[in-house]
Amino acid sequence: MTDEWKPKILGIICNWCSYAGADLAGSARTQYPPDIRTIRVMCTGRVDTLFIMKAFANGADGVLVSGCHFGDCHYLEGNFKAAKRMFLIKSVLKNMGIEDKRFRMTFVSASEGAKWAKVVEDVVKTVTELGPSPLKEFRQ
Amino acid sequence: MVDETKSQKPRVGVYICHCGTNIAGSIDIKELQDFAQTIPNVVLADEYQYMCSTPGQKKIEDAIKEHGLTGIVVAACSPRLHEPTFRTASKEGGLNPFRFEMANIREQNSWVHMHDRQGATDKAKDALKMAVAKASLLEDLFPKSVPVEHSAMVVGAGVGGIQAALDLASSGIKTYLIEKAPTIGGRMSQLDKTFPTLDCSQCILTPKMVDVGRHPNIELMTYTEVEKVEGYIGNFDITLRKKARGVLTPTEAETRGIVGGGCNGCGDCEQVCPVIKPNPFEMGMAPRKAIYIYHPQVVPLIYTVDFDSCVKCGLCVEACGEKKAIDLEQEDEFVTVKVGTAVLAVGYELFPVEKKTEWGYKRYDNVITSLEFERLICASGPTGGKVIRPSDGETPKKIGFVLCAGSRDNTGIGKPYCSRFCCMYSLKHAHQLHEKIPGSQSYLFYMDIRSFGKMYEEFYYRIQDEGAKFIRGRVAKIEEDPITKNPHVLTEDTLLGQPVDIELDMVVLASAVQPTEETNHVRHLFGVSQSMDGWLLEAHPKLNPCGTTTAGVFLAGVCQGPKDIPDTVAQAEGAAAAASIPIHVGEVELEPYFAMCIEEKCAGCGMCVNLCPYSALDLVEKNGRTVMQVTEAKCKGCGTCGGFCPGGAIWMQHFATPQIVAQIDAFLLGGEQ
Amino acid sequence: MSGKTHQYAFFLGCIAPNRYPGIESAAIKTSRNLGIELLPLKGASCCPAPGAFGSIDLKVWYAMAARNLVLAEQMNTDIALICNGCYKSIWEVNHKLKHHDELRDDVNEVLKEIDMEFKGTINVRHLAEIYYDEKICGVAKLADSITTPLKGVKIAVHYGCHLLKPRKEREFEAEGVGDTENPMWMEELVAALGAEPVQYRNKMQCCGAGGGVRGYDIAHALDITNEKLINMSEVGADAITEVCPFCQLQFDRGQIEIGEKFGVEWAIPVLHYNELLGLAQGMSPQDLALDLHGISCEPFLNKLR
Amino acid sequence: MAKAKGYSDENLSVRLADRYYRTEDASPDFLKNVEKIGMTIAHMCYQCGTCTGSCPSAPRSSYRIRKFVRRAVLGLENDALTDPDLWLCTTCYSCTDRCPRDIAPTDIIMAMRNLAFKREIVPRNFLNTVQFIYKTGHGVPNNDVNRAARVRLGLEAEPETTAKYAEFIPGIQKILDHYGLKDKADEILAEGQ
Ligand SMILES: Cc1cc2nc3c(=O)[nH]c(=O)nc-3n(C[C@H](O)[C@H](O)[C@H](O)COP(=O)(O)OP(=O)(O)OC[C@H]3O[C@@H](n4cnc5c(N)ncnc54)[C@H](O)[C@@H]3O)c2cc1C
Ligand SMILES: Cc1cc2nc3c(=O)[nH]c(=O)nc-3n(C[C@H](O)[C@H](O)[C@H](O)COP(=O)(O)OP(=O)(O)OC[C@H]3O[C@@H](n4cnc5c(N)ncnc54)[C@H](O)[C@@H]3O)c2cc1C
Ligand code: SF4
Ligand code: SF4
Ligand code: SF4
Ligand code: SF4
Ligand code: SF4
Ligand code: SF4
Ligand code: SF4
Ligand code: SF4
Repeated sequence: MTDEWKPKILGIICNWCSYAGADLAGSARTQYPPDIRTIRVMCTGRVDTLFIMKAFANGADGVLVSGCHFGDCHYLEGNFKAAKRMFLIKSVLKNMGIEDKRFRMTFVSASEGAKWAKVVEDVVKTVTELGPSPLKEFRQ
Repeated sequence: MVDETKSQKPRVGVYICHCGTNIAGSIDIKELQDFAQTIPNVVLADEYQYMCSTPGQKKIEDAIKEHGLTGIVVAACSPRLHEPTFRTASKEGGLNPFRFEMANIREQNSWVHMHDRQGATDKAKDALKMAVAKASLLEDLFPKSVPVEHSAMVVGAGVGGIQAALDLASSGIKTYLIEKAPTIGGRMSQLDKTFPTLDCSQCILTPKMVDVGRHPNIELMTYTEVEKVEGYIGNFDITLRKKARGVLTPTEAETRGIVGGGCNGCGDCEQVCPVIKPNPFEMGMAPRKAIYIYHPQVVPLIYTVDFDSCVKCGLCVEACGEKKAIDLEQEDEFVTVKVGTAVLAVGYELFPVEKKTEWGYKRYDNVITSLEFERLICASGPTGGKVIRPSDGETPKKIGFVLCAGSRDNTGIGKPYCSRFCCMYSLKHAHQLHEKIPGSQSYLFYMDIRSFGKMYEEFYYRIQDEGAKFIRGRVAKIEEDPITKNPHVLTEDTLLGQPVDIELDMVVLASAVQPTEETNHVRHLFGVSQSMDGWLLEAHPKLNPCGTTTAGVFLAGVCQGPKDIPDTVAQAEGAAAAASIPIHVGEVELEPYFAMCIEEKCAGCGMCVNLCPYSALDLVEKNGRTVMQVTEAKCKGCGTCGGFCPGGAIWMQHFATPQIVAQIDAFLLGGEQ
Repeated sequence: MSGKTHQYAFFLGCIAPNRYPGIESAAIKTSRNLGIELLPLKGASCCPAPGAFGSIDLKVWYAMAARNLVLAEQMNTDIALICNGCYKSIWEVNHKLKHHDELRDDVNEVLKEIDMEFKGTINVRHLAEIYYDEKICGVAKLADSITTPLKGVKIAVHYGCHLLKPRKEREFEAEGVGDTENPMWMEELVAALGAEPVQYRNKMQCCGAGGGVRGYDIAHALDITNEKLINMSEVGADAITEVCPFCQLQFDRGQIEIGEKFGVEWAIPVLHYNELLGLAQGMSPQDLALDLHGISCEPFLNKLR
Repeated sequence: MAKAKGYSDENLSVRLADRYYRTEDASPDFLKNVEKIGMTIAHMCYQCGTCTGSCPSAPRSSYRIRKFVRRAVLGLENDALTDPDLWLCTTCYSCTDRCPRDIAPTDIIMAMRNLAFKREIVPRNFLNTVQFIYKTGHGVPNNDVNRAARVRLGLEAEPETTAKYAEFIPGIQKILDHYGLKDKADEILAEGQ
């Protein structure tokens, strides 16, 4: 623990696009940092703001929600509805004293393996630069 | 749902797969296994070389009985690959298959962190913890079987769609073949001959077109487009727009009480129509009237009025006379049909190669595209098969073929992919030229000749032997001699290392191909994804090339990616077979990921009702309270309602809030309990 | 928009002021007639020559161009210029420094030594492109300013390389300027003067002078020029027009040099677009110092009368 | 590395010199340096020849831009930098405009010229320009005929540049000196005498 701090990042990703994209990054052996743990849901529409709050409350340093591009949702517009909801999260996070950059929603399709790798790289970079979540220190 | 295993303390069995060195090469399996033993609820942690192999699966089956397991976790590849395999194994072992959970430590771990063993192992540990947490809370679920409508739809009637429809229909399935153009046949009907055998394209296609026309199980609907798609595998409700073609078929005429009438294709109307427009089938090189057919062999042989250009003079109506086939006031009609599965075969179009301005297409008269060349050399084409120079009608003797015209191009203007059939048809064009015009000379400007099919390299050999000249260099530019209108092709012969300036009579651009404009619209209707380059995305490039991620929807032909006729037909047969399976089985199991209302918690606010994209939810009165109710048959399990309900009153089966929260907790609190 | 004057810092470069001063004079006067004020950019230097300096050390090229840009930043005025070489240096360096932080930091470290800093606050435009821009001038307004139409002459347009190419790096505010294979907007500008623009083979080929080749291997450079002259004469051009004094030098002096070196005689007058515009707006050949041209403009002027 | 033959007949040694390309011939950083200075992706070249086919210099010389790109990819630094053809590019950017792989061959040439200059390989005319600019701020300085003409046109004899405002010249000299350009130019020119 002492040597190098590694961020704890939770990813909630949809089965049809981002999870498939992440799998594709795997088949293509596109390398990216390992600091993300993913939960698969069928659609980003399933993502309850509670999950994100819970993650931060539990000490996550960052959360990524990723789904299909608009217009590409397997369930027509679950991603759109999720995005509207996720938009609200940002201000709530600010009120909780968490930099809103710790939370991101992205759109990665099943054919965008390289993009997935890039997204994770980006998120890890952003969160690493921000350092440990202020909430985590507060908890301790 | 009385469930005896529910009250029991969870007993989870964990299996870690090496996948040879795919996983074991980057993740410390031993460390992971030791760790697994320490996770709460885990009663057994095993590892094996190849979990998906028969002995691997057997391990699971045996352990379930032996250890009274209530949940299984396999840490291996992606659930998108082997979840079905292990669900079956769990079932074989006597456990409800939905008590299985997979931890993806290959695609999303060992393969993407190949050089960070510790990072990968740590990540795998968390993935295991999370999967065990979820498995501990999983419940028995029972998939619903739904009957499958004994009919299918094929969208697009090029050679791909035609083949798929014939196969489906011949296996006894009622098949709707939908074509937006007035005739079937697609691109293949525009071709003169086909490589490598040089069969006449029409000769081999026409019998199939005729078969389609008279197959008792095929309902052919030309000049028709898909308007709306509802439902799911087994039960699609598809609304079609039958565009007003202004001309009645004999059957349509009969329903209107016109006995013995309707269009018989006599063409009298065409003679009198005063409006002249370019014929798209002839790539605009020949005229057609406002009432027209593409070419004499159309199926069905019914004329069509182009209402965009028709001036409603009524001359055609007069000419048609007693047949009373023409109805200038006809309007679009909508019909809805029910089908079990669908095959998309919507084909392709040429990349607008004029965008590559250095080659001067549309600026220089004697620079044409390959499809224009097909029409020019075709005996039934606008010149009766006489190849002529557009600038002066002379017979060209020296013709250049520019390969990769817009393909393999990363500038953002062209297409990054290889269009796959242009090498071969350019070889064919060279042959046709030599055959048709004695003393003619072809020049093929190429980067690589991709002749990878059966008898293709042999064809290349043959064309070389016939005297075609191959110049290995991508064409830098084409210049027109302002006086003779002769195009000069400038490139480097890279094998000689010398710039070349070759004066020709005519140049044919082997233009790249691209998805048609409407492909995007169609794929949205059917919920099909696209690849990076816009082609429709198959479920798996190798193991499921005809399927899509939408159950019951399949792909055939170039709409999935450039391919020639043999490959198109092969894929069409594959798609037809795949599409017929659920129909012949007669029922499909739907994944039981439905929403359920926890009535005690539901406030009856109704917010979820509007969110559901499939109108699966309603508010109902129950015991004096207003609560939400799910129609399971309509619910597709997206979870949008569950993600939103302010009161947490929606239970999303298999993705329930406690299950997801348990995963989050396992990741973030796991070590600290 | 009309009536409003647009002000630009006028970047002169080397060849126009020091070899063809008529271009400078004409640019100022003709632009004024179009509501465009060209203000002196005091202390500007060579752009510096992209071929020569870019070849030796791109870093020096960035820094020297940046110094010129900062002079205009200090005036808080966009730059207008009349030379494609200058455009390449001044526009491209401005663009690169605006988009690459690392490059900008490098350059600013040098500029600090002379108390300057590149901020990236201004834009750079070629005067010809400004003329074509409907938002500022446009072909119609240009045509309105003509008093003595250049009737009865065929003019071959040489676009030059560095204004338009490389296409993927250029961005123009005026619409319809960007095509590099068969642009027609300068022909429109020429037609607006009453002259007839002619199309010739390989129109977009380089004049041959760039990249230091004129100095390194004059015969090589002239051989390229000669090919262009053949193509232009094939369609009966009475004059050549361009928007780059360096191209002008290559075509104008080049014809004499071709005569000397290859024994091939040419006499096609070469006029910068601003010189043509000057004539069409009623300036006399003396006002334009056309007598300084290597190839006599007399036959062309005679044809006009 | 080419294997030395060491035949007693020097002429035969030269005529029969080992002409294999071996991986040892590759200069390890050449490609990297070229790509960095040129800000382009030489290694993506698939040798299609579009660049040479576009090049106005190719049809009148042995200059092949495609070959230089190849040399970058293979690390043939010496071959590239000592080839006099390197200086025949007019920087017309036709190749860059058309390269289907979105490479900028022109900038590869510019980068190679920069690297050649580091080795003091550079044609004299380039250095003369440096000297003029160091002195006057202009690559093509004013002269008396021109001054007279300017006055005739109603312009000032000296344009509004460093020609008129000499106080700006020291700043320019500082920039050039920062890179040691003037000294290096003088030195190379002196050596060439
Ligand atoms: C110049 C040229 C020469 C060729 N030569 C050969 C050759 O010699 N040998 C060979 O093997 N291959 C050749 N090919 C390739 C061949 O054309 C294709 O492999 C084949 O046509 C693919 O058939 P398809 O059914 O997938 O698509 P298409 O032929 O494009 O058929 C698609 C059909 O779907 C219809 N459609 C599109 N959208 C909709 C919609 N929204 N609703 C309803 N209908 C729709 C279209 O109207 C069309 O009828 C050549 C191609 C070109 C361009
Ligand atoms: C070195 C190499 C690398 C490759 N890499 C790739 C790749 O990366 N991607 C890719 O897509 N493709 C790849 N391929 C191609 C791939 O191997 C084939 O496309 C694929 O294996 C073909 O499968 P098949 O079922 O047709 O034939 P096979 O795999 O040959 O299967 C035929 C089976 O039939 C059995 N059999 C034969 N005769 C009889 C008989 N008389 N009675 C009963 N059984 C019989 C054989 O024992 C065998 O099990 C590669 C091929 C090679 C050689
Ligand atoms: S289960 Fe998956 S990871 Fe394991 S051997 Fe099979 S494919 Fe490989
Ligand atoms: S005249 Fe009538 S029957 Fe004959 S082709 Fe025309 S519409 Fe058909
Ligand atoms: S009514 Fe229309 S289709 Fe019929 S003849 Fe007139 S223009 Fe042609
Ligand atoms: S098939 Fe041949 S011509 Fe067509 S894109 Fe591929 S390589 Fe180029
Ligand atoms: S949103 Fe929740 S509380 Fe409101 S009706 Fe739906 S299930 Fe009931
Ligand atoms: S999960 Fe909810 S929103 Fe999604 S389909 Fe089912 S009922 Fe509708
Ligand atoms: S044009 Fe581009 S890809 Fe082709 S040879 Fe030249 S540099 Fe390579
Ligand atoms: S930029 Fe140079 S290499 Fe490229 S085409 Fe022009 S002269 Fe040739």
